[in-house]
Amino acid sequence: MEHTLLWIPLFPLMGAIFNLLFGGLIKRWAGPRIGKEVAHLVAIGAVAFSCFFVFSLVMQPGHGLGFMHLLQTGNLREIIPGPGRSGHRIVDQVYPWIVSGDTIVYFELLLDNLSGLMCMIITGVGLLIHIFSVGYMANDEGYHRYFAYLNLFMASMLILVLGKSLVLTFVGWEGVGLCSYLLIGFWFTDEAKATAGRKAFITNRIGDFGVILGMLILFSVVGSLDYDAIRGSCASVADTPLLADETAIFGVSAATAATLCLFLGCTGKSAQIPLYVWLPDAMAGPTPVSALIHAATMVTAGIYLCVRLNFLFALAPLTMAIIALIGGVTAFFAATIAITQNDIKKVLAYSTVSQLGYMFLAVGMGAWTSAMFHVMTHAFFKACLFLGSGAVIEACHHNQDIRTMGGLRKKMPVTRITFLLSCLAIAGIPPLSGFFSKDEILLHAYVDWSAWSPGLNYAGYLLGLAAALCTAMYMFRLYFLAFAGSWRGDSHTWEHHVKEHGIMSLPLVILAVLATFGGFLGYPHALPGHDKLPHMLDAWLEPVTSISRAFTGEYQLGVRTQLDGAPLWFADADRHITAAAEFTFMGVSVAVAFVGLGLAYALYRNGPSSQAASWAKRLGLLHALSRGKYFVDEIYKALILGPLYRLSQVLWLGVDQTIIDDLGVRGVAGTVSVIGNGVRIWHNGSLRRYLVMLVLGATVVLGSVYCNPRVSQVGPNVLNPTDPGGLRPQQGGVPVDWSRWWYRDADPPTAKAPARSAAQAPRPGVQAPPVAPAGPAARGGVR
Amino acid sequence: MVSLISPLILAFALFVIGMVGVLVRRNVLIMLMSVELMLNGANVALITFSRLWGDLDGQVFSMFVIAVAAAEAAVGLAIVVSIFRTRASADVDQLTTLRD
Amino acid sequence: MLSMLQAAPPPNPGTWAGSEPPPGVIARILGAVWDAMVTTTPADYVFSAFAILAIVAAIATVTRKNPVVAAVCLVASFFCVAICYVMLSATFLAALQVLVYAGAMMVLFVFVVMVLDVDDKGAADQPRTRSSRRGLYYGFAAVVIGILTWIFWGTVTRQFSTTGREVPSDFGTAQSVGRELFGPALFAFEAVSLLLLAAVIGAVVVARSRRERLKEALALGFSEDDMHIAGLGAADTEVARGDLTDEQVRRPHPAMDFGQPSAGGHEGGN
Amino acid sequence: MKDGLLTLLLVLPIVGAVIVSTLPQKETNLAKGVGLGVAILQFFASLPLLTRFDPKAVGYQFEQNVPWIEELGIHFHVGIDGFSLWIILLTTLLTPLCILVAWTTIKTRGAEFVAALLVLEAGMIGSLVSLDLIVFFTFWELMLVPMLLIIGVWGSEQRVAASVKFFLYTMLGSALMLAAIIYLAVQHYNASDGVWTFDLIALQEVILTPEQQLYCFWAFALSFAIKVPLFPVHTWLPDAHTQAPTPGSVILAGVLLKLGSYGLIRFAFPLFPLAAGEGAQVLASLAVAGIVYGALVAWVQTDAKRLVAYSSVSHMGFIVLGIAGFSVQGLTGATFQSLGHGLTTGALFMAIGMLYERRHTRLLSEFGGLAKVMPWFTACFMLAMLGSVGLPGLVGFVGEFLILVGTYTHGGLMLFDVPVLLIIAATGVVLGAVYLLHLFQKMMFGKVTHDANAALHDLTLREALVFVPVLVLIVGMGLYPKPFIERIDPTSKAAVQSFTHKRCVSIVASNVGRAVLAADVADVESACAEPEAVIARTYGDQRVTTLRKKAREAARARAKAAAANRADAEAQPADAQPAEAQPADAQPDRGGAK
Repeated sequence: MEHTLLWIPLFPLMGAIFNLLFGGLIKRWAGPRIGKEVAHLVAIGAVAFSCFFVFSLVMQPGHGLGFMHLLQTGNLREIIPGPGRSGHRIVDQVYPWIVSGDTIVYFELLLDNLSGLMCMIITGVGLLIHIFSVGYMANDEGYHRYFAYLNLFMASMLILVLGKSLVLTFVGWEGVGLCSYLLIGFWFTDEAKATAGRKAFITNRIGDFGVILGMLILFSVVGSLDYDAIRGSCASVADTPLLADETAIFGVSAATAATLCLFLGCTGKSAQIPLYVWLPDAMAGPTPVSALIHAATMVTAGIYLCVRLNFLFALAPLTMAIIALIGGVTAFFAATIAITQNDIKKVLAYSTVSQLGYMFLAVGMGAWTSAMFHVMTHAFFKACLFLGSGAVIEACHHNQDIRTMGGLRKKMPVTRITFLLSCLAIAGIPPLSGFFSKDEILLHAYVDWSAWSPGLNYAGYLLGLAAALCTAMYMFRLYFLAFAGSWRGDSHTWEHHVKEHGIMSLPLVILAVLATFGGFLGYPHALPGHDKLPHMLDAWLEPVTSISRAFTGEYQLGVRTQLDGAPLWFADADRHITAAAEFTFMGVSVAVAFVGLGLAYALYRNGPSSQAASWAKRLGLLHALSRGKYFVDEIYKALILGPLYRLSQVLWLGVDQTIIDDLGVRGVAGTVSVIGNGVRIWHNGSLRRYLVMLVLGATVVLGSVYCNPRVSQVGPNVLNPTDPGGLRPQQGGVPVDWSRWWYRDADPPTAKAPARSAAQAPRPGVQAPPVAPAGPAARGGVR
Repeated sequence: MVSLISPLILAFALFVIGMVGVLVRRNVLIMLMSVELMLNGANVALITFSRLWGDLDGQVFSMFVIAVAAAEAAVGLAIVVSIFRTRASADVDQLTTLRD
Repeated sequence: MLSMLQAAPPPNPGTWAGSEPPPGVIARILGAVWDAMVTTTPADYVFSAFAILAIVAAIATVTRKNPVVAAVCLVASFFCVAICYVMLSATFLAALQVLVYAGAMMVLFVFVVMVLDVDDKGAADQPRTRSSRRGLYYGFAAVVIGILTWIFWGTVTRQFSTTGREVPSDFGTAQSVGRELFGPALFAFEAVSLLLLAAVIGAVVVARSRRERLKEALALGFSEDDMHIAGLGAADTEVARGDLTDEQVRRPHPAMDFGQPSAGGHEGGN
Repeated sequence: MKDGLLTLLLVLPIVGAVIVSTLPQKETNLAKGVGLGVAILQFFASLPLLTRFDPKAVGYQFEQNVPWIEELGIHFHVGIDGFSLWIILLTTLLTPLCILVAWTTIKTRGAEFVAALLVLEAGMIGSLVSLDLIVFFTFWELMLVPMLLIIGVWGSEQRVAASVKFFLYTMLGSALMLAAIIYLAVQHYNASDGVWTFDLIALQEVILTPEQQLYCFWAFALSFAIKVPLFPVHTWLPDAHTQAPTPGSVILAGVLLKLGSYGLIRFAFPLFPLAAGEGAQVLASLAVAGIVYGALVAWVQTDAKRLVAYSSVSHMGFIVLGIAGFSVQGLTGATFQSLGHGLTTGALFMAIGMLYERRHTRLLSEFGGLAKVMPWFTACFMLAMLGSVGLPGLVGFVGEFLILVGTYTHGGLMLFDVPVLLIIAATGVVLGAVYLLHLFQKMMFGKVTHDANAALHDLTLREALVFVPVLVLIVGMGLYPKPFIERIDPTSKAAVQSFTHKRCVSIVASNVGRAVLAADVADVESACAEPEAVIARTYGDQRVTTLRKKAREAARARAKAAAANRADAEAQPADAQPAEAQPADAQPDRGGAK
């Protein structure tokens, strides 16, 4: 096929269009059952196709990225593309999209290691979630519309990831925002859900505002938004235009300005501190949607963008510091909120925000690979958790309050096991994937160069640890309240409704397996058997992040050293982390995880206990704050939305109605009628008054004509022979040039000598920046 | 050969007197007569300049002025007569029906 | 008369070259008057006399209370002006003046005055304009006349030579004016004839008697309002409308309708 | 035939109007049918404009120059180029759709309505094609009369007040413009000592003094600002829209507003370049204020049509910002955005009109939960709304992107502190989503509050027929805008070049003290060889990013050179790479800047 990559996003798009246009018609003609069959077959088929296509491209030996070679030869070290070997990439230029002046934007797709990894996650997890949705949405009448939106989301996400230029990524970016709006507000008849959808879209839009500004800055400096062009201009730190002082904006270098704007977009999309408010409300959508969009794929778009432009972000130490700080704070802040939530999906939502905070902490520290590693593992266990909660909610007849659940382990064994495994993974218990990725992030948080000072390292590390503690705590609180103890809900649901659906369990199992063994993709150096199982992900992403790692001096990444280059306690001479250091860090994080688990076990092992209630009372204020989500929504509404609404009211009623309409338009009409009335009094019918007016008028006209010297001063003055006659307006004896009445100088301008002929040279002052051309006009223009 | 300054003075005087007559007097007939005077003033000036430049056009034109004056007097008097029918007084101030 | 004014060679301003002081403006005016008196010919005297006579007559027509006296004075004024025309060698026009103005129009005026038996009693009841307004009106009059004299004087002192050009002997006679009239000004002549025709018809139509207008109105089927507008309203409705005072209705002025006997004693048919 | 086409496009609707108005009064359907036929004929007659339009050619095409009033040098000179081509096609597309919509909306006096619409179409096309100022002014005024009738006769409650306000607002502006046109012609008469002409191309040669340019420019700009509705003079638009019948609103929003921005590009800026350079900052500030103001005020509206009207104020602000920057991308983006806005806002008005037809009310509180009742209608409405919000992949985004890019990178010659303008303009993107989603949610989502809403029928065939072409274009132009842009781009490139050159000539000739022809200005070539530099020197450096642009290009060149030699250092024997895959490190030339 001529266009190799175009088919990946195109198939889900076509699936979406088919379902949207014909889903309803088929349902009406062929009855609901067949309608459902056709809808989900088309949807799942499309996603399955693009998933198969992605894996085949990634795995093909020569053509692909050498993954298949791995399975055949079994020897990992030899075939993984080493640092020297340039990574494979497939570029598919479909057609020139916007070509105007020197702006050229192609609809161009790129599959390289990074986007390959992301595509695999998206299509893989997406496929599983599509399958899960068949069960979850079985009796929903908007079935075909749901699958259409899900396919549209897959298409937009794939365009976002495969896009070769920032503009294409932005297309996917907004497409994904639209789909999350549609899916969150899927059951739009409920006002709250529709408002949640709108809130998500607008918050994302605020983020997009940042992305647009970032794109503009990059475009003006680099000349094109193509990733290769940006990479080319960032290649050498010494003479990159991004850091040149001519291109500085508001005092910061262009790179910093652009990355700050882009990061604003990432906070919007990946729900970080300022703009995370939409994610908890996004739980209003169906649970598979939350699993797919708000756990696995969309929210990681921010991290993908940062890693994709790692060379740009590396050039902006200020932004890296801000990212790390915000990441760490978000991780801890969201984790504290999650502890006291009672809605199963809210807990998982805040857990997602917290885990994303981890990823941004890694990005902030320049540890691109560990960020992507955590993206992957998080996708697995968070998707599994969400789908598990979906199964639980379906079982508890759409009741999401964990206080009314309990004891589900008896009736839902598969869900329980998968849920337990995912909880262990996210808590960071050793053999599972969460431990490897989170530990690596914490390690890099402490070990790597940070943009400001070691202080940021310590802060990042401590915040990460605290968040890890809270994570373990709330996850197992959730697990025990839901599965352990006895059923606290009404008995009727318990007897009839609580059971497991076969089709829903299959994806759960697969995801649980992935969550368990996913960690071995990033096997740490310190552990035994490292030679047989190298840190594959590191090697895999090496070509993408090679440039930023090569930076030296102020933009140095990687393990930090003393000022004079001497290694610190955790590193050896050639800046590799010693095995001992790694073990200590692992030990600390495992200990923290078990402490969290123990706490949860103590308090909630068989349902809500009195100690939990007493602790809650003792930490009264903290508990209330956390339960109320620190009232961030209320603060936003009071500080931003309220005043903005009042301002608009004032603008409309005040400026538009009164100032412009009443004073301006009606005012002018009013004055005209007043003048009209004034004149009307004169005509009182008396003939003689008219005659007098007539005569007066005639004489005034005659007199004014006579004032004209050309009429009166003709011929010699009989009385005063010395009077020369002729035209001579006198003022101080010098003729006045009345044609320039707008003069600004004190005395009126004298008529210049006959205007200098055009032939003369332009004004001498043209060379030096002269006063702008004489006259108020030019001077009026502010210089 | 009379010098031509005094006829101009005569014309000016006649004109001014006629104008004052029209403005001041309230009797319609007197006003009509004053208009005649003004026209006569104009005629004198015309003839003076005709004589000054030796060009007969002045006189031809003044003849037309006389014709027009006649027509105007005729119609004026007709109106006065018809007004008299209703108002029984020649006071021009009462004639305000066309006011609004 | 003004030639003397132009004759004196102007010494350059500011320096007093000549023996006696440079003549001031007033000195120059007096000089001119003296010069005029010295050089005037008998014809000037005659002309001035008749001019003054015409002006006096004009003032008389304007100031007399009784229109008849005014009409007669106007006729006198026209005669004097006719004589002035003769002095200005416009003999045909002098004849025309006498014939048309004095003869025809003034006769018409006197005729109308007599027939309508106009008297200025009506004007009496109108209050004289209040003194505050009179001041304003005099001010207006002063301004207007001031501007006119300023213009007159400005032109006269500037552009005027005293004597006319040499003219052929038959200048201004009926023959030359006639040739001029029926030559280039033929079209104007025809237009004026049309104008006169229109004026005549207009006069006749406007001055129709009440009875004829009433007959015509009824023929056309005027409504009550149309009758009022045409001034033919029946007595009672006019009073109702407040247009005529009942006194006027009871004692119609003789001219109200020619058909009735005039109040002033002589039978109708005025 | 090629050059007679424009005159045909003008004559056809007027003939149609005459035919329609002569038809017997009773059969309105017959009149509407004939009207529709003429409009569709007009559309097909305008297609050769597109097929035979040569994108490469610079200057005017389909030109026709017939002397009209010889003494005053007024010629019936018509011609089109990239700027006016697409707006004409939009007009000929929207008019038949409006007549189709009017089929049921207009009950009384249908024949006159169709006649008025056709005359309006002739007026609009006339203004777009005319290259002679007096001919332009005639059509400019001709346009007002039918619009006045459409709003005044077939509008809703306070229609007369709204139509009078609309008429007087525009008349005020155009009166000043007429004065400026005549002044310009007189200056040309003096400068070329004795040649009367009102031809646009000839008048562009006249270089007025700075003061003259200032007054004339602001006379033109005020007239076009009122038409565009720029921020302070926009209050006629919401009234006109709320009171106008649906087809009236569609045409008003679709085309009439674009004539304001078209006028700025065609007349105001090229004729008075020096004053345009200095006035651009004021226009841009007003435009940006208008974007935010329109968006905020739209958010609090209770009447759907008034909300969309204020959204037009906001979108047109964007277009004027693109023009004020007067960069190649800016102009192309502005023209493209005016097309997009015409389609999206036209579709929105059609939708609201259909609801008005069903429920005879426009208040948002009256609607709710329509998505369940009218799914297809909701889908069309959402697509139009997303296009209007500027979702990438639809028509709104391309225009906005080009305007923002053009103004930021090349706006320096005209505007100063461009980043601040851009930041405020970009908030328009966010606010746009706020008020349109507010509208969408209030009407479509939530439960069916009013029982009357429950019984509403979904799109009829006729309504669907009206929506289809507009929605296809909204999506098509968003995905593949190349054919549209490649016909606009050469024209805007030429426009920018000639504008900069003339601005430099104006600066050089500014001390002459009187209007002079461009040819007579001494040594123009040497002084204006490098127009940007001259402008930069005159207005001082901080206003101009040109010098900075030079520095950026130098830095880019250095970076490219460094990358090139680094690539050679790294180049080992490239391992087996499939032919069509792009070699990783070879610096893709098209990526880098020029």
